[in-house]
Order: sequence, then C-alpha cells, then structure tokens
Amino acid sequence: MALTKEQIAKRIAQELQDGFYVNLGIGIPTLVANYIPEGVDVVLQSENGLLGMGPFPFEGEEDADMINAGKQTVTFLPGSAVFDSAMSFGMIRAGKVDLTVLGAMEVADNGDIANWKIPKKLVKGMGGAMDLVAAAKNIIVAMQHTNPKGESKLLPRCTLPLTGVHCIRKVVTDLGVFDITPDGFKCLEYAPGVTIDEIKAKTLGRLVIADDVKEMAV
Amino acid sequence: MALTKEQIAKRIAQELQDGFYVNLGIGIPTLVANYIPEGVDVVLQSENGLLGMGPFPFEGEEDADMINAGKQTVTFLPGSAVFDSAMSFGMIRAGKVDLTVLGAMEVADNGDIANWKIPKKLVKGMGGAMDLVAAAKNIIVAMQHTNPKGESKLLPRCTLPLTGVHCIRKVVTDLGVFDITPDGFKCLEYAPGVTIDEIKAKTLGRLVIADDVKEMAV
Amino acid sequence: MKKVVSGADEAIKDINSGATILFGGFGLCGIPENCIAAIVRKGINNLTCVSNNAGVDDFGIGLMLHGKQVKKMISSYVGENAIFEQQLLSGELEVDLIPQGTLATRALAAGYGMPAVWLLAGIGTEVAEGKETRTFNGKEYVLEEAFDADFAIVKAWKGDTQGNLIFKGTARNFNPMMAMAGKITIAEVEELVPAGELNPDHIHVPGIYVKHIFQGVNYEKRIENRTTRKPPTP
Amino acid sequence: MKKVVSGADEAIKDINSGATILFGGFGLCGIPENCIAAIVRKGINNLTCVSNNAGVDDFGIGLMLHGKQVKKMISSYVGENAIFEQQLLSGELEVDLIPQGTLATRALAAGYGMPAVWLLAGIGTEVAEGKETRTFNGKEYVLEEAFDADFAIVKAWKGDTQGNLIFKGTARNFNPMMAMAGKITIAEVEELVPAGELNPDHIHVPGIYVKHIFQGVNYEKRIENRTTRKPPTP
Repeated sequence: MALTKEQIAKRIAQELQDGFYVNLGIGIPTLVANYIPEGVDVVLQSENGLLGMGPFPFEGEEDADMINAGKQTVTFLPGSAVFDSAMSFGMIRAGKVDLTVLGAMEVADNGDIANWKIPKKLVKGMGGAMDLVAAAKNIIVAMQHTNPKGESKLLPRCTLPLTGVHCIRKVVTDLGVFDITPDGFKCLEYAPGVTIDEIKAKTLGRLVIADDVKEMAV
Repeated sequence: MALTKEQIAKRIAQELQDGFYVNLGIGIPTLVANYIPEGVDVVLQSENGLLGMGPFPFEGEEDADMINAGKQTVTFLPGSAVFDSAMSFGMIRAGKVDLTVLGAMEVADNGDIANWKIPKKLVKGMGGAMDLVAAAKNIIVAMQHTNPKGESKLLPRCTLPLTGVHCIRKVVTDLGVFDITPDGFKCLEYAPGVTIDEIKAKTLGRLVIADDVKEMAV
Repeated sequence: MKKVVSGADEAIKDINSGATILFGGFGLCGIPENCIAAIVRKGINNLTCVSNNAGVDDFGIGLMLHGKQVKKMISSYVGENAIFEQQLLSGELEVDLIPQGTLATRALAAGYGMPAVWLLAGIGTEVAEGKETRTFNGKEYVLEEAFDADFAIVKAWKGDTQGNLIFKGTARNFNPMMAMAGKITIAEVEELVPAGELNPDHIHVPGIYVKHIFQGVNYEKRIENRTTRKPPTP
Repeated sequence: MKKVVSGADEAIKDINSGATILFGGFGLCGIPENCIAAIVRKGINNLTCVSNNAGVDDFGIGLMLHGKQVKKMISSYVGENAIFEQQLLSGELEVDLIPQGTLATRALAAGYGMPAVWLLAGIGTEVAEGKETRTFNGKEYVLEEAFDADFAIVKAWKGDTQGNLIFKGTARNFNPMMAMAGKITIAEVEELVPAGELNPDHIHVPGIYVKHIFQGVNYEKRIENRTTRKPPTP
C-alpha cells in the first residue's frame, strides 16, 4: 500500500544525522520535523532568516515577527539565531546546510528537478527553491510517485521548466526510496505492500532495482 | 610662514559639512577631529568597524576591545554603531562616506596618489588606503608640500607605486590649498606669509593660480 | 544631522511616479506599513517595486496594486494575491521573478558597492538564459547585477535619531539589505529613541545607510498564516 | 551536536603543518590568543596565515613567526614587527599584501559561497596587475577570488554551546567574516554559555558556521597603542 504523506516524512526523517542543519520545504517536507529520531539533534534552517526553528506557538502566543519561510507563525528554541536574507542564502550557497528536503512536480533520472512553473498556468515564483537546489550538497525530494492523472513524476527528462540541474540525490515517494545514480533511479526500498512491478509501471525514467532492495521500515 | 600640522588640520576641518560621514587617516588627518566647526555635526568612520568614533578614553578607562584603525584606544559616542570589516568597506565602496582625509607621499596633478610603498624600503602594506581612495567620492590629502629633502610632493606624475588613480580632489599642504583640476593643481589659498612664488618654486606638477586666490584663514 | 522626519508623508515626499523602490519585508512580516499607506495616499504610479513578495489583496504592496500604482514587480514569490494575478493577466503589470537568494544578494551587492555578483541559483534554468555564466572551481555561476534603485523603504523594530536600526526576529529578513542598497533609504520604526540608547553592538544597520527615519503609527502587523498548537494540558 | 571542546589544544588538533588558516582580529584587538598559543605549543609549521596584521614581536601571530611556523602571510598591514621584517628580508617568509577591504570581502565571498567578487581597490595599481578587470557603469573593477582555507580561527566575546557568537566593540572586525569563510571554524570565547542564553537577535555569527567552540583562559587582551586623555578637572 502506498505511503501516506506522514509515512513519507517519517522515512525521510531516518536520513537525518546528529548535528545536521536541515532546510525543510513547504508541504510533505515540513512534516519531517515531526519525526526526528530520538537522540538525533538537528537544527532547522528557515531561509527567511532563522536557525533553530521551533514548533508553532501556543494559541495566543503568536508573534507576527516570528514566521518561517511558509509564513507560518513559529517560535525560537534555545540556541536559535536570526539573520538577514543575504546571510541566509549565503550559508546555503556556501554549503553549510547539510540537507534540504523539498517537493517536486517532476524529477529526472539525471537529477534535474522541476517544481516552480507550469507553462500557461499562473506562475507564483520560485521563492528560494532555485537557490536551495543549486547550492545544497544533499537534496532529498519528497513527493507522490505520480501526479493526480496517474502519470509518473520520475521521468527520463523533465518536461516542465527546470528549477535546477543534476542536483537531486534521493527521492522518497509513496512507493519507495530511490537514489539517483548514473544508471538512473535506483530503487533501494519499496513501500509495504507495493510491488516492484508497480514501481516499474509507474516510473518513466530509467530505473534499476538494487540487489539488496528491501521493504521500507516505517 | 608655512602652516603647522595643526593648522593644516584646522583648514581641512573647514571643509566639513553638517551631516558628513568622515574617515580620517593616520597622522595629520587624525588631528582634523580636534577642529570640527561649531554647529557642524559629523560622524567619524573608523574602517576597522566603527561609526561615531569618540575621543580617547579617560586614563584608566581604556578598553582593549575599543580601538580605531590606528589601533589607538577610543570611545563610543551616543549613536555609535559597530560592524564588521566587510560592512565597513562595503559602505566605503558604496560611496556612503562623504569625505576621506589622508596623508600622502606624492600626489600627481592628475589626481593620482602614492602613499604606501617605497621600492627597496621595507613595505608595511596599504592597509585600507587603496580601498578608501578607490571608492571615496571626496578625498582630501593632508601633507607637507615637500619631503624632508625639500623636494616637491606635488608632481606631474607619481614616481612611487600608486595607491590610487585619478581619485584626489583637493590637497591641503603647509603652503596652501589646491584643487585638482584638468589644468593641474589650482592654488585657491596660500598660507599666511607664504608667497605665490614660493608655491611655484616648490610645486613640480602643473600649477595654476586661481584668479581669486586668497590668504588662508586659520 | 537631521534624519528624523515627522511621519510617512514627509519621508516619502521626494518619491515620484516612475521611481524604483526597494522594499523590506517577507510576506507581510516586517513590511513598512506606514510608508505603503503614504504612497497609496500620494497616488503616485508607474512604480517599479523590488520586494520579495507583493503583499495580499488588502494589505502590504497589495494596497498599491489596488490603486494601479505599480508598473513592475521584481519578486521571488507573488502568490496569495488575486489583484496581482488579474493585473498580470491583463498586461497592466509586468513581473520579473528571480530567485530569493539572488534578490537578497543583488541588494547586498548594491549596499556593498559591488556592481555584480556570481551566483549559483538558476544555472541550467530559464533564469540564467541570456546572462553571462562562468565556471569557477568546477561549478558554474551566473553573473547577476546589483540593484540600482533611487529609494529603499524599510521597517525596523527600533531606531535612533542617527538612523541606526535594530530588527526583531524574522522581521529582519530583507530589511537590512534593502536599507543598505537604496540611494535614499527611508526607515520607519516601531520605536524611535534618542541617539545613545541603542547598544552599538546590537545595531543591524548603521545610520550611514539611512537618510530619513520616523516612528510609525498604528502598526497592524498582520499575520498571514497563523499556526498554533494547543497548550499542554496541565 | 557536539561543538564544545575542552580547550585550544583539542580545538586545533586537526590542524597540521602546511595548513592555510584564516585569523580574526585587527592589530592585537580580538585575536584568538588561546589558539595561537596552542599552535605555538604544537609546533606545526609551513603555515599560510590570512590575517589583517601579523601581530607584534612578542604577541599575536608574532609568536608563531618567532617559532618560524609561518611560510606565508596574506595581510593588509604588517608593521610593528621586527621578527617579521627580518624573516621577510632573509627570504624565510613570503608576504602577500592586499587591500584591507579586499581581504574582508574575499572572506565574505567565501562565507557566502561566491567564488569571486568585483572590487574597486587597487585599480591602476600593482595590486590589479595580472588580474581580470572590467568596467561596470563607467567604473573599473578588479576580480578578486574568495579565500579557500581549511581552517578559520576566531575569538568572540560570548558564545553558546550551539556555536553562536557575539562580539564586543571593535573586537568584531574581521572575526565574523573569517568565521564564515573557514571550512572548519574554531571559535574561542571569553564566556561560553548554554544554548538559549544569548538573544537570537544579537548573534553576529550563527552556529552553523562554527565547528568547535571553547571558553578561553587567561586573556591578556594587550593594547597596542594606549591613548588616553586626562579626566576633566572637577
């Protein structure tokens, strides 16, 4: 059975290592914060200028001056630091953020990603996504394996305007976990109840199955 | 009679305008701070990262963490601000400093300046001088008209390695006040007791005398 | 040194139709509410606005869009705004979408006197099309120009009569860079204090970058996306 | 997240002979006294040091020069140091003199992931010789590369266990940029506090840029040029 969004987030949380600085995009990536493993200390970066992003405030304690990149009200944690947008993207560009998790409309088997623009549809803008994908040393995409029409989002080449090129390392979908390798998407894990045949059927990009492919533990 | 260093500083202080941000170099320029005219409010910038540099501390109140670009102990004034060296030279480069006063070994009649290096002598470095002369919109040189050997320091071309090109607007020496114009040094004022003939004799660069040349008021 | 002005109307009085204005703020957080209101009152138009976002329908830069005062927006993200969409589709409004970090760094470059900067964002995408690119140490960068704007309008938490600014929390965002990047920078602050009351080590933008400053009034500080959690049961 | 180390010797243990090290400090103000002492104790050599100044004969980087540990200095001003002069004249020491703002901005570029920056300083002088120059808006700029250094060593006033740093007065100087520019940054602080004790709005360098941090001991904080005035007579 395909994973829920929460399960995708939970699986990605297993990639977190102690001491990581992590930027979580809007959507499923945001949920990753709820599943940080016990004993793993990570610091969340919000690209509007905050390191050490804490949880939502208690009702009645919202501060208009404390928001995250999704414009949600958030709080400080002990050890938080605030900085301006130039420094925020400076530290991203300099590779100081250890892991970025973001959503995508399409990922190609060469690591390209498209997640900001659909031609002929109203374009809202790329926000910080292009900066993040261009600079992060380690990017995981969290998304559904197929679009609402049932078409594969794991492609040989992106069809939508690109957000970044050759930048994605790993994709976690509702069907499985995939590394991006010179041979294309390499399936490392499949969701409980999902067959390799289903993954093959729903993956348009080049796909290889790892010799030690296993069921995802979520 | 040629001006004292204090008189040179006092004359330069007359160039200060209310609201100016001013960077004063080491030597005679530093003395300018002692002669800021009544009613003129200027803010001194020290390129090691201080706006609103105050006077030396009272004896016993020196703070090793509060120095100016000459490494002298200084104090804050109400409204001082501290910043890092990148911002300090950023604001200099962006032309936010209204006036820079600095010393020179040589000034050429095209506005070139040399003040950091004498070939075959030990070189200590340019410090912030090259940044300042390259970026300041308004630079006054404060110096003796001749070197210890009696040779003119106002030249047709600098003979020493340059600090900056076409950057000096005005020179105040112990003999007079000179604008740098397309015609060379234009003598606007002469020191009390100094003759135009003496200035002519001691100026190697192209020299023109202003029609309304007058005795300096110091 | 007279930086303090009476209020927003005096602060923006030299801004005329056709001006390019840099705005601080991220979403509705840290936006110069008083100056935006004054621009709406003044009714100038044909403005080019550089701002990470374009406000919402009835707040922030959205208010200026409502009066058709904006000719062009340079932003990274312009969602949450129906008027914006409508003016864009009708061709009344131009929009130049650029990556958020590029926006921040083009402002930084202006404030630090650097004419252009080499950045990573957009390489291989339409953002880098037609721009100079170059490989340094095996990575490709695109050359992006510093902003060149007559005015910057920012909002700080505290300021002093020398123009020094301190921001609070994530309301800092683009404000420091925009303040540094403007040829003429206007700062509105929640609290204006006499020179000497701010700790010099806490100042985020030194007064040298600020031309006019005033204490704003009636800050609404609207929250765009209020998210909370329940207090723990005692 | 284990950033706190026991002291200078542990903090610098991975620095070996031949390393390139960025140092914070201006003159003797804000220099990492404890780490310099530890480098002297460790006796490594062949170091390339990027520091605005080279200390004095018996303090600061001068102590490393004394032990002939430095192969090359990249600085803007190296006066006040007889050992330095002697090693330079004898050819034991290389020196690369660069403008102070160029030094600061090359460090900033490294910390902000920009490979090179266009600067004004040195145009028309020997500093720009052999370097690429370009005219933007009628002004000529020289392309200067970001520093590429294994280590940065800085000194702050206060720091916390997350590596966040706050500087005091003009001891800030080059410290923030060097902290941001190092691949591995070591910070010594006068006072190390638990995470949560520093106001997030007051932090000058966020901990993401700091790998090792410790509370230093026995700070001498020598004053290079003590200037005072007499108290007013009462």
